[in-house]
Amino acid sequence: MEHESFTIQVLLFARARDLAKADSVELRLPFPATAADVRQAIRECCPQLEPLLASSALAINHDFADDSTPIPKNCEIALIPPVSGG
Amino acid sequence: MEHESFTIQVLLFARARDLAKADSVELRLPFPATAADVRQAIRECCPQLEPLLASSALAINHDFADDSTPIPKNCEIALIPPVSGG
Amino acid sequence: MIRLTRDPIETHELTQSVLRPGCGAVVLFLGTVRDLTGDERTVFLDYEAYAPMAEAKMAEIEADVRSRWPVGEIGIVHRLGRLYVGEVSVAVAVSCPHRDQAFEAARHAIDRVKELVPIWKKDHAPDGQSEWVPGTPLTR
Amino acid sequence: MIRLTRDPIETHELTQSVLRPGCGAVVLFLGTVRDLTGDERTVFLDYEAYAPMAEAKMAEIEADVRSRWPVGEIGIVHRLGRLYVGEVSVAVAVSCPHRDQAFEAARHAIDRVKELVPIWKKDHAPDGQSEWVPGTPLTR
Repeated sequence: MEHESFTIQVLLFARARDLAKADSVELRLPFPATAADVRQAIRECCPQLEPLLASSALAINHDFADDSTPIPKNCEIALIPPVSGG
Repeated sequence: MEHESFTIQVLLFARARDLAKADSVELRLPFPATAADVRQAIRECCPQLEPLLASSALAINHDFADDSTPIPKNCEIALIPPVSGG
Repeated sequence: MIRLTRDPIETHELTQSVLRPGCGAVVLFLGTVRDLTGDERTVFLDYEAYAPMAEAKMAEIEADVRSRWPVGEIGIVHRLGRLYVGEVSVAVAVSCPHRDQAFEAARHAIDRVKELVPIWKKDHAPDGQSEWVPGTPLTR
Repeated sequence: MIRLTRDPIETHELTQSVLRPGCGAVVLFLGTVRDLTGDERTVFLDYEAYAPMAEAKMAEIEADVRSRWPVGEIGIVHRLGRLYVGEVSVAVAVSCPHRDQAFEAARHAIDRVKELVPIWKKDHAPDGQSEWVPGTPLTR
């Protein structure tokens, strides 16, 4: 039996966008998946983001996620590098 | 031998002016005199200022005075009730 | 810059006047006439000052703030005369390189203004009664 | 009131908008573009935001401040796009009955904005070099 999977877009900003040379990356994840799985998939698909991953947060539907946060099938996901507003 | 004496004006503000019904009071002091002597002279000449004296400061030439501060012959003296600016 | 004025305080000009390229933070404090003190309603306040001493004390406060924080510019303005509810009675604007400095400096300045500057206000209630606001005795 | 804008921040209108008859204290904080960071000279900064999340976080900060202090009104505005030295990048205005409340509330709001709101700035130096300002990792 094949595991169910789904596709997500991860929005990229600031230094993450510059490193990836893209506004977003598309990832394929097994279902169910957590934010930790998203991190791992980013690591595999975009090694150039590696130096930024540890200090970055993931946001799901405009809220910060923990590693254990589940990823809904239809959601907006973003990688949030250390913020420097103000 | 008569002691030397001199005359000072003490400027009055806010509640002090209302209580004394005057912008200033004239006092005759022995020379030399201190701010404590000014307080005592105010007490004697203007008993209506008594309730305000303990919480008020004296200013000599625009600076706050201690009881021991000497009173120069030509100076500007003011009674400063508790301030309420702002 | 320190100033006593009987005209409305130009808070925008004051704020603009403290901006400095080396300062990333500006804090402006405005004191305004409140409608209520406890249960007592205010219609207007009459402010009076012992003006030459008030200016001397405000200048001392400016110097004190500059000695404690890396101030780009500081402005302290107090209004005198009759002020109705909502009007600005005092304004302090400070610029510093960083925000912790600007917040601390502005707070210190307004605290000192309220403690040390010979200015008094008389509160006028809706029933026509008026009284001098008790204020704080000098502690120094 | 929270807002992201690409236009110059109207700091005077913001300040006026928080005045309330029951509030005797207003604190306005302005963050401006500094010419130097350490020894590094800045010509301009480019600010970008993850706008919908930035607005959501700013609204959360407004709600948090209102829950902690008796706020009359609060406004938080952040500018985006290219800002030259001296320009205002962020403004926070708060009114409260008393000054300790207004100072604490404004300080808390700007601290939280700098910690939680997904906005980034890229520093452009006189030699044409540019780099993203390192910023603070989220600690939440």
